Amino acid sequence: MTLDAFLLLAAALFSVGLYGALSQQSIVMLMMGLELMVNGIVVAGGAFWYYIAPGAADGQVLVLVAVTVMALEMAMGFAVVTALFRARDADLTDDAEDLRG
Amino acid sequence: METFVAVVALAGLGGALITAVYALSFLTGVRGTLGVAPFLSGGVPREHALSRFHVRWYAVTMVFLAFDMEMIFMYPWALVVASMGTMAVVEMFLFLGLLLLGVLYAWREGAFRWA
Amino acid sequence: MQVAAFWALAVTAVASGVAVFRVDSMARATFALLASFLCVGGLLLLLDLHYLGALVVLMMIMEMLVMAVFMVMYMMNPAGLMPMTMIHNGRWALGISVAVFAALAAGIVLTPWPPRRGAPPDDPTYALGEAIMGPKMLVMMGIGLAILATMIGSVVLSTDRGRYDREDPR
Amino acid sequence: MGLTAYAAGRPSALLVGVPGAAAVRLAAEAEVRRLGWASASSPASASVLVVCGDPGPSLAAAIDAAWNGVPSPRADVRLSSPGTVRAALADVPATLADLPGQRASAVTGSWRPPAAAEPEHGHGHHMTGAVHGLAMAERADDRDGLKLDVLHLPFGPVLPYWPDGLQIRMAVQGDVVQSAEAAFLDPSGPDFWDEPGARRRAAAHLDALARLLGVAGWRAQAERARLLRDAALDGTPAATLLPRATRFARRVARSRTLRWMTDGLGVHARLLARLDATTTALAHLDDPEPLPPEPDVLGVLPSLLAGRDLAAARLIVAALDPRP
Amino acid sequence: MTPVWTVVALPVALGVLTLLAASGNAVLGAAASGAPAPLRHWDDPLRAAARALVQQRRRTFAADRLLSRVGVVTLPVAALLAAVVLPLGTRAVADWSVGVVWFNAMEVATWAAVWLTGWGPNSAYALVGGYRYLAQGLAYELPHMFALITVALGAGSLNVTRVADAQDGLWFGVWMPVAFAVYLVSALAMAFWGPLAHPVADDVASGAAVELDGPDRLVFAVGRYALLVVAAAAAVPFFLGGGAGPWLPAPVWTLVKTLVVLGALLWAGHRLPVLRMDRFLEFAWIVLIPASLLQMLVVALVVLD
Repeated sequence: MTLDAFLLLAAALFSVGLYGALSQQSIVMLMMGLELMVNGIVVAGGAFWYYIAPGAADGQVLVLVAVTVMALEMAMGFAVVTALFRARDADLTDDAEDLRG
Repeated sequence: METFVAVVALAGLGGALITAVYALSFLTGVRGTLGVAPFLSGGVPREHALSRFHVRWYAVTMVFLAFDMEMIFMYPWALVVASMGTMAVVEMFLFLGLLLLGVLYAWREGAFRWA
Repeated sequence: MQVAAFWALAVTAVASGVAVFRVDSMARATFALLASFLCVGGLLLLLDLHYLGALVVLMMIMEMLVMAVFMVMYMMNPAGLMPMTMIHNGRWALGISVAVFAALAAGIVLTPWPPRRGAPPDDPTYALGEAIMGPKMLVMMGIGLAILATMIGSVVLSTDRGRYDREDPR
Repeated sequence: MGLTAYAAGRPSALLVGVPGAAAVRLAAEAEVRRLGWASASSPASASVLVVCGDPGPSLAAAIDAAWNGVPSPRADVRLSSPGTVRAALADVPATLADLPGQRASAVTGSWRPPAAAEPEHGHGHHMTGAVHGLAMAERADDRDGLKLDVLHLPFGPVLPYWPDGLQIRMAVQGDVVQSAEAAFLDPSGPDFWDEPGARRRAAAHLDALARLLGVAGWRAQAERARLLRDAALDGTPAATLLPRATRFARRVARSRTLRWMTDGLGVHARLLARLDATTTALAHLDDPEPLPPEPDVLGVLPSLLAGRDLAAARLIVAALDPRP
Repeated sequence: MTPVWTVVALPVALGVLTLLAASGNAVLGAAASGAPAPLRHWDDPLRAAARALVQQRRRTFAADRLLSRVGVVTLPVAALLAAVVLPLGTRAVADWSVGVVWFNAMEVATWAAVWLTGWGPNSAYALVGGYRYLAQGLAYELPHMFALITVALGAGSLNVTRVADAQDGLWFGVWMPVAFAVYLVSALAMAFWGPLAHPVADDVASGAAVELDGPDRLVFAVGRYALLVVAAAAAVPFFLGGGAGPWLPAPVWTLVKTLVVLGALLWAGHRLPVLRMDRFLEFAWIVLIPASLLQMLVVALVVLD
């Protein structure tokens, strides 16, 4: 129950999410990877609040912002996937790389 | 007794009761599992039901996700209104006004209708 | 007692996080991710952040159900009945994520974390409420605008028929 | 075993009506109500399958498909005439309670989809994309611009609050009906409801009202409609029948929630029309006018159902209440 | 710290009230539909439980048994865990400072329960029923949250016992009528009961519960009735002043008020047809949310002075 243990857990969740985000072909699965990464951030935020600065509520606000960012990212991600699916009838990341240089 | 120990004990008790129901059904019930077709009022299924289900209210889910994030701020706000006075109330209802604008826009765009 | 709870929740969180990308059925992947979030909610409860723990459980169940709806709607074989892999450049991704984990772990173990300043207040939720309504008010307003932008953006992107071509005016 | 006998004491009945044999169904419903049995809405929760009448070949096939879904201890009751109903249902608890017999006759095989069950002759027959013998759903265009999977759902004969013997095959994407075809499974000869008489006419309307209220989820009023129907048929004098009927009609017509749910589909107008027809029929019990022949409902049904979601589609079918 | 008697009293009380709700509903249903001798239906739930226990196990073709089992088991456990924060008279099992948020989190778990029960058996009617519950959740959840926040605002605390004690002057149900009405609607929606039983309605042959075999059906039904009991029991500390009352001791008052609210919810089940989600959802977003926000503004102004 030390700070390092919590941060290692956060790092583990972050890297599992990173693996998922990099390796998955479907945009929706890629978003699952992003969710897992933000999950790691939430753990880190809570641990920093408890072990480093419990006096101020900044750690808690960070966790709130992380949870909100995750939800808004999900909403926008699904909107993009729906628009893409309607326009191009596929949700694979390979088809969605028009912006690539 | 520690509170979360009591809660975990209650959850365990619930689980134990449920396993007891399944065990009792194994003892008193007729043996052997009946493999059946899904019930289609007498018809035969032509394909797996587990398919890409075209949900007609997907626009509502996105507006719900966004609107729901405002709940996060309202629970702590409810605690501090008594001590922080009108400033907190004005702030929160400005925040709510923003979000109701979004709901109004979604309604006008027909997001709450079945697509 | 708390240490045992911590390790149990931590191992389940990472295991279900890995399971998200191992299972075939999309519904099972979503609920593995939900299990990982519930463990993180439990961990926050262990850290005396009662409000944030209950909040993560509450918000994540709803979000994962919405996630399951979209996973099932857009994925090729939602119930995993046909075994197929949707992975591209798996090896390369594994390499990068292991490297990132090693770097982070080294950073965590090596840096001398500062000692704790101040004691946790008796009611962290009250402290959070005061912070949001006071010094952190800009955070809330900023997020409010972001939420409004998301609502309008997601409705614009996702709805096919807008207000002009209402099919059955009711 | 005490538990099996106790369970068999009040079984859960799944009633299947046969077109043309409505009299048997009415007698069976009255008997089930008298015995206080539970009414099942699907084979999983049923312990006795009651077939009211002699089904034709395709209806019998659908009934067998439902019968295979009923787990044992189970009983299959075939009723051919209203007279035999009381005796046949009386010995159902005995068959359900005899555990050794049920254990012997219990089926434990697993269902195989028909296509896969046939022997594969050559490779031509291999179904593309079949998984465990059943195809994956195919995609189709949709008014919403998203090409997603279509399920082919037959709303067939064995369903609660469903016209006897009707089967509607719907192609459904999500829960919106894309296309539908309606047909009666082996429509037989003269219908029970066609005989002249105001009582028979009122009973026909009440039977349709019961189905509509059941589909709208108001089970209490649906049962009251059935009680009124049975009272109308077995000769209750108008003095007691009319006040009960007007009270029932007023409560159903005045329900704002029902109007809110059935507005805009043409269902509420038809509901009010049927209520008026019932009360006028009961007011003039002597006139021998039979039920007016239905316009071709089956022909117009598919166009009405396309584009509606499943709940609205069921309400429309119950409001039109096609008869063979 | 939790006194041990509450840990024993909660499951016993929940079990007894669940059985009472089930048999009360059977008798009420028989009476409302004019069946002969409605009182003999008091043991219908026991007969149904016996039928479920003697029934042969049943598996649909290519079903996802793990998920459907998780869905069925989650329902009663969520009801039990939601009841953990409710005061049994004076003392709750878990007197947490965020009891209201925990109650809300546990009843949201029913979303996962019913969707999984619908998704599991690979059957079209069940799938449609499961998705209907998500549409219902999207409709009732936000007004429900606003009602709970209005209660917390009025009491200035998220602890359920303190919310109950804050109503010694005037019950919240009296001066927060809109929040109370919205809460009762969401109590019905939580347990998918009565007018909000669209996910298990008869028009798709009992929707999400169509393929449930013996013990699954029993656990699902017990979970559903337990949820209805917990929703009714939660209305007591939130809106009806908890255990406060003139002559009788606190636990008896809590029981009486719970039974009154439970009776009202059961009666509403037989008095109204089922609401279809495509019409209720638009109504909930356009009417219920602004109404509960106005209610919250009024309560905020009252709390300020």
